[in-house]
Formats: sequence, structure tokens, C-alpha cells
Amino acid sequence: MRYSAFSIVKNALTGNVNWKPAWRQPEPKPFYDVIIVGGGGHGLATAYYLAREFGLKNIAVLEKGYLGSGNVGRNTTIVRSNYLLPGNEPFYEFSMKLWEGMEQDLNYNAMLSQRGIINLYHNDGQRDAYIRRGNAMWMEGVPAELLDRTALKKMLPFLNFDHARFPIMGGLLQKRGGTARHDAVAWGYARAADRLGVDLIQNCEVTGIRRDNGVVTGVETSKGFIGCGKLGLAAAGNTSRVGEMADLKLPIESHVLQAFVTEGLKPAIKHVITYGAGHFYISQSDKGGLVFGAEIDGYNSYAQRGNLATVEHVMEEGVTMIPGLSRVRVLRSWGGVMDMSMDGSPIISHTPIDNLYLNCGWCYGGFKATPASGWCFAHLIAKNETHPVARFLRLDRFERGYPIDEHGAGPQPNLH
Amino acid sequence: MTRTYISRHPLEDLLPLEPGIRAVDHLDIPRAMAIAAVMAMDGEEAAVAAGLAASGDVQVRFTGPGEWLILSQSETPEELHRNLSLLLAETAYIVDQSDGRIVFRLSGPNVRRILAKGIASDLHPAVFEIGTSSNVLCGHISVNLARTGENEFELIVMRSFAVALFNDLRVMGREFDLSADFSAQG
Amino acid sequence: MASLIHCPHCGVRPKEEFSIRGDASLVRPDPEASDEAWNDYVHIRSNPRGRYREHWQHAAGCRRWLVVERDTFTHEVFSVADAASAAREAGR
Amino acid sequence: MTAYRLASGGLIDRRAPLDFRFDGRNLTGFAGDTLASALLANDQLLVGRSFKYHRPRGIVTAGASEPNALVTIGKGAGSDPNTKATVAELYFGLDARSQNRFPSLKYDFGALNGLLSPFLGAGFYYKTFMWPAAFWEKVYEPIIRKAAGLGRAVLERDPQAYEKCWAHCDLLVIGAGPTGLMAALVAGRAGVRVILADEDFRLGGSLLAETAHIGGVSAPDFAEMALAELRSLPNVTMMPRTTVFGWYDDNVFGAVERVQKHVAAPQEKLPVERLWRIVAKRAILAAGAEERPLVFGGNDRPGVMMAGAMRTYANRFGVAAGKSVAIFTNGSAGYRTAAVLAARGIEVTAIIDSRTDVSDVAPDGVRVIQSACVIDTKGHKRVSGAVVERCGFEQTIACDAIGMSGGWNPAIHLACQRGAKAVWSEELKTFLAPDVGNGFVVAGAAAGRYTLAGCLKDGAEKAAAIAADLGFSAAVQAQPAVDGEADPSFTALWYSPGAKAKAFVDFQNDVHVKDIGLALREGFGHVEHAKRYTTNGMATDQGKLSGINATGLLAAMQGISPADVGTTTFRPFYTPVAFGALAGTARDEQAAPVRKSPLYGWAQRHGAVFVDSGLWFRPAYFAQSGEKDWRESTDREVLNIRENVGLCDVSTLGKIEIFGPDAAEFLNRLYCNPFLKLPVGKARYGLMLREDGMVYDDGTTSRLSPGHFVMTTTTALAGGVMSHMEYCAQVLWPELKARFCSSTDQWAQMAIAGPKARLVVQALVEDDISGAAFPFLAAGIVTLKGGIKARLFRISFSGELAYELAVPAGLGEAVADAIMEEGRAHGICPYGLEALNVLRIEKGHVTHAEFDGRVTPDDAGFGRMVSAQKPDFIGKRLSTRYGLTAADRMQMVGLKPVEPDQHIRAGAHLLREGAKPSTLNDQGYVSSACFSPTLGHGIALAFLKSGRERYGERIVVWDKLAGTEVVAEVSSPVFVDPGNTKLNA
Repeated sequence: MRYSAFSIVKNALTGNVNWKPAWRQPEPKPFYDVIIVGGGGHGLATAYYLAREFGLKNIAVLEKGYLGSGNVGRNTTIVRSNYLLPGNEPFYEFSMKLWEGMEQDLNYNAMLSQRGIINLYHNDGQRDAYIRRGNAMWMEGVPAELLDRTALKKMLPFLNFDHARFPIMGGLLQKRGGTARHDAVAWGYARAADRLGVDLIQNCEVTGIRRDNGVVTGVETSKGFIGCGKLGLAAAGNTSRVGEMADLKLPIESHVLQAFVTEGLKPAIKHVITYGAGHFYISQSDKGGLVFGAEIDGYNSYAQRGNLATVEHVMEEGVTMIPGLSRVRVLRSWGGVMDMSMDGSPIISHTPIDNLYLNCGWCYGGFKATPASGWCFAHLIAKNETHPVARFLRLDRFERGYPIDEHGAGPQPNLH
Repeated sequence: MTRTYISRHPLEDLLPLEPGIRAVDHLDIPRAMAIAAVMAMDGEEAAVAAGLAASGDVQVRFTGPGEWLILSQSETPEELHRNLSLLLAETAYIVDQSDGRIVFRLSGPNVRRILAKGIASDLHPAVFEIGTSSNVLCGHISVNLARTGENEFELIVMRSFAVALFNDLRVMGREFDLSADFSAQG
Repeated sequence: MASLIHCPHCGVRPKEEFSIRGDASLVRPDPEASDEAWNDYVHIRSNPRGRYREHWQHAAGCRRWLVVERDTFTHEVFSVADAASAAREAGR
Repeated sequence: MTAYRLASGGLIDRRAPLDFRFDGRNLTGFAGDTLASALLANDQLLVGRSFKYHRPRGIVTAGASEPNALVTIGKGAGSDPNTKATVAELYFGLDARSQNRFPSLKYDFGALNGLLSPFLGAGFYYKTFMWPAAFWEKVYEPIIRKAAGLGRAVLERDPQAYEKCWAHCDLLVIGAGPTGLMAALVAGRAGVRVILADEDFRLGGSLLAETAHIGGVSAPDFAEMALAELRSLPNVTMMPRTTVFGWYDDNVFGAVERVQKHVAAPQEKLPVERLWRIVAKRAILAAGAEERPLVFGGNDRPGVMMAGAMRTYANRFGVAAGKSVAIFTNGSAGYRTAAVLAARGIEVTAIIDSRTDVSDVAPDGVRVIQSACVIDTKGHKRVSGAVVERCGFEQTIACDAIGMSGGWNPAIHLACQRGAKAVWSEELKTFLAPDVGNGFVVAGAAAGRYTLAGCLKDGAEKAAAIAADLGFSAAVQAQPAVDGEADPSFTALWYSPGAKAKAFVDFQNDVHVKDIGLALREGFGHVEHAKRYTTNGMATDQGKLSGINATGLLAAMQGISPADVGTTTFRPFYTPVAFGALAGTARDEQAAPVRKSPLYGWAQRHGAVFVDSGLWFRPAYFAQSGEKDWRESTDREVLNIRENVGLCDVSTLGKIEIFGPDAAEFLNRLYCNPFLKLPVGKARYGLMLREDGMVYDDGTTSRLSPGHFVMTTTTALAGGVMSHMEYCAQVLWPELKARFCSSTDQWAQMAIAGPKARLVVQALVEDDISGAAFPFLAAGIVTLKGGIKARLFRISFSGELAYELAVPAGLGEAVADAIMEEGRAHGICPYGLEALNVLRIEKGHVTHAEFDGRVTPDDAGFGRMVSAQKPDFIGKRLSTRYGLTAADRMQMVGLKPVEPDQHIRAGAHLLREGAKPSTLNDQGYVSSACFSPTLGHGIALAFLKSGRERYGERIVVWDKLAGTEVVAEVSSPVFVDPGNTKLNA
């Protein structure tokens, strides 16, 4: 059923008892042309674009839990395209453009809110690095502004201008950056994909990948064997485990990243703000909760929970950046499993195995990439060739010596 | 022409806190102390440990396996370095840290409660016994902590952090009106 | 694990005192080893869900590098050993 | 006596009245009151407005699960939004305001949303506000944001202080009710180190509202006796007002103590809240159980309250929840409450019991309506009647309060925070915590043991077992007898059929039964989907009241067992915790420690303007009177160093002493350039790579004796390099005999640079430092006149004749003064980072502005340094990868604007002349730029594709952020003294 002003009114007046399910609950067919492993944002978006952009018909998404039960339902909902390196910026800008048309496209309100994202800088070195980044954005045609202290003070008077250990000198602003309602993105893609005939199969865990002389022929699952022509992995934090089923050796470590939300508050913070003297970032949701986070805990983990030391560190950074947060109460903390790559940038790539395609390495930037990741992965699977904006995101870039290292931290995932 | 150079302590301008006032919980800071880092050569760890244990009126602080900080109230840095070199000849490397480390002595009935505000280790006397020493984190600063008595601890910190640690200790001790001054014995 | 680590030299210490480097099962290849061996060493990770050996340094303590063997899902720690001794035992 | 305050009884101090304010009204309560009990006593039942429909809401509970009674306490910067009135301890002058209403609590425009409720069902956002596209952000969203949220955050600097503390114990007991008290007693008597923590300001838990007698004394007296004994035990620590909010790995618990939240005038020297990190060998969760609300029509009307809360208000606070109370129950607990209220002289109009033929006895004269349900409530700002349906017949029972008792939900939250899934007990009709290991044990009501005797016994036995486990001998004496004990049984009633009004599940978020049904219908039946789609359980109470009922409803609607639905995930925090408490003292200037150079005071005396670099503060420049800005000072300093001499503090550079027979071999493997043959008395510039072949750090290393080197690192990476070296020594090459330690803090190090540097230094040192005796890159120990041993290095960052002199840190200021004195005749001046930066750019020297982690030695022009001979060094092998040797890599070059007066900024990008700006056409970027007073025009260092082949080419320096385009000529990066004649002078 299409959502429209009319359908809202009609259903309201009939007691809202006629709404149809957002998606079917199909049993798996014996064979699909394409199977996507992972019913998160990226997997669902991939399936949707495979069907809509590339005209494939016989597609399934296999999800071991419920749809959107991974990081798409467990992040700080930030959307931006303010990257430095040519390997990243065109891809994320492509994603941003897809965000801007998503709601009409999906007929689902994902509540994209382009409130503007501001990265603070605290010394000359950081300022120069942001100038370099801002100009790199402009090179790709992406508007960016450098704010000095005075401009920033007018815009964000509540920042710690007078007592900061690391003085706030200014910031880099991308006005088109912002947030979106994370669950709705997964649900919107799921509903739209379902309407195009994609089978979304929940509670279906992949336990093995079957190959006949080097070519993938299907997957063993908790619901039995399912054959496929092509197999796409979009398993985020569990990528290494799924990859192992096909003997893939991957440049990925799984790390835990914590995120937090406060009690509901009247509108207080308009923008998305990130702290340059640390890793802290914060925004306010439409429900009124302040949503924020900082760096990963630092050790490999598949447990979706973090440690108290990191929690305290995050709060220290928050209060140092915005002293007025001090009396705001934090409601809930949660942890997501991040597929950290060796250079901090994603991988959308062929693999050494025919018909097996890989989508991973999103670190903690996966949410903003959801539409472009889906589109480019669908492009790769459907045409067996990389989409131009994703051409640098190859799996073999490490051995070939073409890392995309935004932080310049080198091959140590917990530094990215 | 020859010159005489006068040494400065990093807390010179900050002490005494409140002249004359000495609370039950007190921070005592020696102005000068001979301090050396000792690193045993590979395989000589036990020999060096034994040698240090035998050596008279110096205090030995454990910093890591085969590594110690040696403190002496009576000797000059040069003397300490010389004596240690004789004592540990061919078994250890010695680095003068007399200017690189600052010593804080914390004493009083509430020291454990004060230190618990910065140090994670269990300082119950049955767990962290008198004579124990170890590098620990105090707030955000790494220090060497030693228990010198039931209610007496010694903190050794890198010189560049001395003022920061001093300020932290003052805040930690605020609840108990912690006082602070340079040592009487200089 | 995520809260406390038992340093073999210093005793039980909070996570804050440590810095973490990553997979301790990796062995630096011989200079003459193949490109693949070197690429695997620098870039490829087994990343298991379960038992795992990881390098932690007691940075705010004894400064020693440690091999922490633990479970990446339950965070249970099985053993903590000095990395140099571990390396020597492994014949390096 | 106020309207609803009972004439006597309760654990309040009636001799200590406390004046307070609510929405501007002056009211009075007593010491021992919570804000909620005091408000009830003053007939202030209406305390808030709901989130979505802005419906009037009253106090529902007497504890931490309160969904409605959220108020803002305090004014301005010191105000606390969203504070639960039910846990806020009353104090003199407390000033509270209701929230989420406009213009007032009584008349709230937001309530109009109620009329739209048919349109505002679950998930309605997602289906609408999309037409026209632009309207979402321009029109709809701002309205929604304004309406949403509860309290207001002022975002002003918090006037109060916080702190953190560590605590250690053998046994942590969470909850000081019957179970916890018993556990603490048994363990405490056995000598176990016990911490007993409870969120309440008065310890005793349910005993404080209990009427049964224990061992012949009243329950509150029993609690007092137990507490008195615990206080007498030195090994027991009691922590009232302390909420244990999180259970983390290794049995570390997070707790927050409200030290001064309840005092009118907080003490300066004490924090307002204190964060505790409690390291517990073992812990017992004795947090009790929450009474379960009943889901019936109109159940959100003010005056509808948990029956247990009514009992607490009556017994503990001497407050009547109403004057005539109806009780709606599905179990015995309702009768228990009725009995208490009746005993306290409160009229109970009726007990409505959903069960048939029950044995429970109602108080004399109280009418019982069995197998009946409440289907609606009358009244507006206070309930005036309950509409009861029985066998199809309706009747309205007049009352001014309705107590609801739907059974019990054990408070298992903490035990399930680390991934354990709650398990359904068909017998108890509730969810229990699974076995989560012997470190953390659930006891008493939290474990589903609801009788008082059962709690006492369970607490005692589990504590005894733990004590024995830990090697203490604990004796469990016979438990005191409990009389007047009520049977806690109940039958599950997930919602009462035939509701004639909205039946709410989540009060604060306005989620009602139909929303859950809609979620199910639309395919959001998974308990997590339902939560996210309807927002049930996402309010500030985190579903303490609504969670289990939602599970029950989802199960009932699908005709399956709650076991198959499960619960949503329990995560920290148990109750919300303030940022401030979690941040402690580490805020503002104290956010990170300050490191001070031994020359800090000296620089201050010479008018240094400091800038933070890492944790250090370093002089940026030395302002002289009359100089209008940093540029003027910097230009003066630079010119003076090129012409005369200057003194710069370089103490912050990392210094590492390296000893041992294999020290040279170690360095040889660590650096990409050779170090084996470095002679004693010489310094060498070294380049350290990462294993991936990119430059990590650089600096000079000097050989003081065959087995002793001293390395200098950059200030930024001093710690990182040390750690890296320790990794190499301990993990990679444990066979090498090399030891090292940092001596950064031992030395005050000063750079003396400029043509006249030698004259100044020679005047201070006894040794001969003539060009012949002490040439460029010489290094060694010298003696200052006066006998001080010092280290002298002839190295230069500025490109001038220069020395670095290191003296024991304590003597730093004295020696610096001496240098200035000797230098005065030669026109010496102190110089800072800004001048240093200009000098090194003029000379084409690199810093981390160039070495940004993506640069190879060859990119920066050090290709020749990388030793091809050495068999191995860190980074050797991966440096040879195709991408790191490709011809089109960006290489470091110099740039000077063709128009000398034009300005280049670091961060600008490079384009071929006439080329369109595009990522594809991007030729590189400017890494460092400055005005060169020596040359009289701007210069820059940049990374340009195949740059070294392009000297002489004109290139566009494109700075769109600044809106400038400057044409510049590509040149060698060395602008000053390319022949190094000054350096070697």
C-alpha cells in the first residue's frame, strides 16, 4: 500500500485497522539469482537497487536476526560527505545525493535532516588540515565553509570558548550534513525492496558457503541450503566470520563502538558537532534526545557492549566541549560491532572467488554510506564491474600499495 | 668567567599552600633528591635486585621487570650515580633522573580515601603492603606509587607533570583540607 | 577484560593503564619471505569470534608488552603473559 | 495538616517541616519526604504532561520507575531537568517546575494533539510529512522538534563539582531491603569486606513500607536494628543515595552517589555527585521487584497509581493517595494494599479483581467485585470514578484514586546488562535473570522470591555461600519469624478487555494497546521492532513499567507464550546518570594534564605568548612592546636569527637513552637509514618508518659512547616512538641486547641558532667548540664554566649555524638567563614556534605538516637516505609496493607566488593552469606556507604529482575556501642557503 496523505486520513478514520504489513514473511525459495547476506541497511539497500536500478528479479536478503538488527539500528545517525581523499569523497558525495532523494524514492519518511555538520579545530595544524579537506570537498563540487572563532561563537554560543583545555578556534561546516532516522532507513529500503519482489528472510543464519570448483553455488543456512547465482556479503561486523566460510583472508578487525542517548530535552543543539581535541560527536534527535559517541573501545570484540573507562572518557570530552551538558542525564548506552579495515576506508569489491562479492570495512562510518554502498554494490554484482565512484575501494588496494588512509594512522584498525 | 647556577623546583612559585598551616592530611615535597633509573642488563636482573637490596640508605622503587628508580636523600646526583655504578658495574645501566622526577609524600588518616579518587589499585594494607611500590595511573598522570607506612605514600612523577599532579592532589584532598609544603629537611 | 587486566608484573590494573596494538599471533616474516607473507603480516587478520591473542602494553605501568589471551565475545581472559618471554618461548 | 497528609504515622519527621515550591506555589512537606510524597500531601497530583498527546499525568509510582512525575528542580545553570519527583529527596527551599506544557500545567495547548491522535498512531512519522518534499525540514520537523522533548537543558556552565572514586570489596550488595540487609549482615559478621549500596536516601527498601512484623518488631524497626549492627562492623561500608547503574566486565560496577543533591546549600569542598567504580570479587543483586501496571481503558488518568506505591505513601510517608480508593488487582497484593489503606483510615470503595473465586480476604466492609475489569475512568485532572465491567454489565464506582496491581516484575536489569537474555517463568508469570556466573548472584524478590521470609532467607543463604567461597566461615542463624505475611500470587492479565478509552502501556511515550496492535499488523511484531516502531519502552524509565506488559501483549495478540517473544535488550544505565558525574573533575582546563617545560618560567619572563602543542604549552612568539601582532614579532625573530642569534626552548622534544651492545643494531633496524657505523661523538638525522613504508617520525640520534646513544623524537610522537621501540625490542627482536628509557624530563634543552651562535656558546662552555673541534653534527658532553656537565649537539633545524645545549632541568632557567646575558652583546633574542616554523620552511625542512602518515621518504625527497644495503628495517619490504613507488605520486616541492605580494595558505590545492577544478584534476596540496621575511615574499612547501620533475612550472594554488587563486612557480623546497654554507660555518 502506498503511503499518501489520502491513505493516512482514510486509515485514521477507519481506526487504523487496514494498514498492510510493511513487508512479507516469505519462506526461502530453492534458488535465487542473487543472495545478499545481511539484512542491515547496506544489504537491504543493495537488494532494492538490484531490483530497481538493475532490473534483477529473483533476489533474497538473508538476515540471521530481525531486519535492521545490526549497526543500522545502533548508530548515531550522522549523514555527511566531508572527506579528504579522492578515494572517498566522490563516493560519499554520491551517497549524500541519494539521501537527498531517498524519501520520495522509497515513499518512506527516513527523516533526513540536513542540520549542518561542524568539525571543530583547536590549533593551526588542525585548521590547515581542515582547509585542505574543505578544498578537497570543493574539488568534488561539495560546498564547505571554514568558520572562524567569531562566526562559531555566534552559531554555537554554548561551546566551551572560555575554559577549554584545547581552545576552540573554529570549524569546518558542511551545511548539507545532518542526521536521519536510522531504523526508518532500514525499514524504508526493506519495504521498497519487498514491493519489488525481493524476499526478505529473517531468522535465517548463513552457516556455510557452497562452492563447486571455485564457483559459489549457494549457502547453507539455518533454514537449509539455498542456491544462488551470485552471492554478496554485507555482514558488517561479522564479515570475517562469513568470509571464513569461503576461505577469504580479510583486512578486517571487529571492534566495539559505543553510542549514547540522553533523556528527551527541548531543542537545544541544532547541528551535528564534532570535537577536534578528541573524538566526540553529538546531535539532537527529533524526539529530543542528545545522541552522541566518540572513539572505539580499542580491542577486538564481537560483544555488543562496551566498557566503563571508555564511557567516562566520552563524557569527559562531551563536558569539555559543551560545559552545559554537565547536568544532562544520559539515558542509555549501547555497543555496535564495527568492521574496521586496515586503512579506515570501506571495501566494495570483487573477491578471488567467482560470483562472490564483498561489501565491508565501514568502520564507524557505515550509516551515511548506506545508499551509495547499496547502489555501488548492486552495480558491481549486476554488471560485474565496479561503479566509478567506488573504483578505489578495492580489496587488493593494500597489497598494491593504494591505502585510503584519511587519518594517516597506518595499518592499525584501532587507530582509525 | 665562572658562573654559579641555581636550581629551581617546578613548584617553587606554588608553595607553601597556606604558610604555617599543616592539616592532619599533608603533602610534603622534598626540594632536592638524588634519583637514578637503574636498568639491569639482560640476565642480570636477579643480581642487580640483590645488589640494590643490600645497598644501605637508598630507597628502591620498582618500575618494571629489571628496572627501578633509586632515591637518595643523603647523596648528590653525582654521588648516587657513582656509587650505583660501582655497586652495579657491568650488570646495569644507570640514568640520572634527579632533575627528571619530582617526589610527593602524602600522609594522614585519609590518604587512602584521597588516593582512591585517582588510583584504581586496591590500597587496603593487606593488598598493597608497606614497602610495595609500582607504577600506576593517578587520574590521567602516570606515577610511581610506594607505600612507606600504614598511612604514608610516596608518589614520584615526571617533572613536566609535577604542577599538574600537584593540582590534582589538591582537588583530591580538598574534602579533607589537605595541606602542602616543601620538606623541612630541604 | 574490558575493565581490568592482570599484569604479570604489576597485578590487577584498570584498562586505562593499557594501550592496545592488535593480533599477537602474527609473526614478522623473514626479510626474504614472499610478498604475500608480508602483506598477510601487515594487513590480514584472522579476527575470530572467540579465543584470541592480543598485544596490550602496560603503558602507564611497567611499560611491558603483554600477550592477552581472551575471548572476543565473552571478554573472558584466559591468560596474560609477558610478550618478550612469549616470543623467546616461540623461539624468536 | 495538609489535605492528604495522614494525621499520624510514617517515617517522616513531623517536627521538621520543609518549605518548597512547585510551579511557583509555596508548599510544605517534612524531612523524610520525597518531592512526590510532599506533592501528594499537598493535593498536587497533576505533575506533568505526556510526551505525544500532552495528556495530564499524575504520580504513578513511589520510586525509580516513575514515568510521569518528571520535574525540573533548581534554576538557571544549576537546574536539573527530568528529575523524578518520586526519588527526589525533599529539602528546604527546593524549587520544582513541571515540564512539557505551555502555557501552564493546567491548560496546555499541546493537548490539542490528543484530538489528532487517530492520525498520530505508531509509526505515523514514517508514512507522512513527505509532501511536498521540501516541507519535511522547513515545516513539519521544526514543529515536531518543538513539541518533542521533556525538560529544558540550559547548556550553561555547571556551578557545581563532581568527582570519581574507586572502591574495592569482596562482596557488593545492591539494594538494602530485606534481602540485601540480611546478606550484608551474614557476610559482614563473617569478616567479608562488604559494600551495601542503595539508591534510596533511607536504607531499608520495602521494609520501610511494610506492616508485617519480623521477629516481634515492626519491619522498619527491624531494618534499624540491622543497620545499627552493620554500622558497627568496620569491614562493612554503607552507601545510601548510591545507584548502581551498570555491571561491566570483571565485576566492575558503576555507581553514582548523590552527595549533595539533597542539601539547600552545598559545601564547596564536596562534589554534588560522585562516580564510584566498584571492583567487587562477588556481588548480590537484591534490587527487589517492580509492581506491574494493569493495562485498562483510561489507566493514565491522574489518580491511577500502583497499589504498592499507595501502600508506600501511606506507611512510609503518612500520605493518602486518595480519600476514597478503588483497587484493581489480579492477585493478592491488591488486597494487601486495601488492608493497609483501611488500617490507616483511608476509605477503600471497592476491590475489582479480574480473577474468579479467590480466597483472599478483603478488609471489613470493603466490597469485592470478582471476575471484573476496569474499562474506563472518569474525571479529568483527577480520577472521579472507575467504570467496571462484569459479565457484560457496567457500573461506575466513585473514587478519587485507583490502585492497580498487576503482579510483579523482578528488577533483573543489572544482571542482564552483559548480554544475558531474561528467561520466562511460566510458574511466576514473569521474566527472571538466567545464571550469569558466580560473580553476580540475584537474590530475594529480584529472583522471584516475593515473601518477606523468603527474601530474608535467600539473602542470608546466598551471602553465606559466597562468604564460604571466599574462604570465610559464615554462620546462617535461624531467620526471624515473619507474621502477617501475605501470599503474593497473581494471574497474568496483559490487558483488560473491552477498554472504552485508550489503554496505555507506556505512559510517558503515550503508547497504547492499539499502537502495539498496529505494529504487529504491519509486520513489526518482533519485540525489538515493536519497541522501535511504537517507541514503547524508550522513555526515560526505559520500560521499567511498560516493557514486560508490551511483551505480554505481543504474546497474547499472537496467541503465543511470552517466552517466544522475549524482552528487549537491557543496557546501561539502570537509571539515567548525569554527564557531570561520569566526567568527574576532568573538565575545562583540567580535561587533560598540562606538561610544563623547565624553561616555562624563563619564557614567561621574556613575554612569551604560549600555544598548546600536545599536552605542552610552548612559546609561539615573544612579543615586544610596540609590536602589533604575531607576524611582526615573528618576522623580527626570524631576521635576527638569520643575522645575529636566537635562543629557543626545545626541551619538549622526546629524548630516549639507548644502551647495550646491540644498541647500534637495534637503531639500524628501527631507522630506514644506516646507524651501525655512526661514530662516537656524532649525531645523525634518522627517519623512522611504519611497517607499511610510510614515514612515522624523524629526529637526530647521537652516539655518546660505543654502547650509549641518545635519540631525539618530535614533541608530538615522543610517547608513540617510545612505545614503538618497546614493541620492537620486546616483541620483534627480544634477542637484541638493548635497553632504553626516556630522559625527556631530565633535561632542559635549548637551541642557540644564528651566525653568532658560536660566540655565545663558547662564552659559556670550557671545551673548544671551534668549527674544527666541533663541526656540524658533532655531539658530546661539555662542561659549563662553573663545572656543570651538559650535552652539546651541533644540529640545526633553522639552517643556521646552531647548537642544542642540554642541562639538568632544574638549572634550565639559570643557564638560559646566562645565555641571554652572554648573547646580549651579539643581539640575541628568544624565539618561539612561529619563527622556528618560518625558519624551517625557508630551509625546506619537514615537520608533521609534511609527514602526515601518507608520505614516503621519497615523497619528501629523502629517497636516497633509504638504505638498499640493509637486509632489514621496519618498513623496508612494503616500501617497495607498486603504489608507493609509482611515478605519479605527489612529491614535495617549493612554491613561490609569481606576484610576490600574493599570499598562499596551507591547505590550498594545486591545479594546472586553465584546468577545471575537479577531484580528477587535483594536482596536490600545500602542506606549509608562510611569509619569508628573509626573502620578502610568501613561500610554501607543497606536495605535487611528480613534483620534482616540474621545477619552474607555473601552477595554480586553488583555495576555494578562501576564494583565492594564486599562480605560483614550482621550485626546490630549499629557499635559503641551498649550499649549506651557513650550516657548516
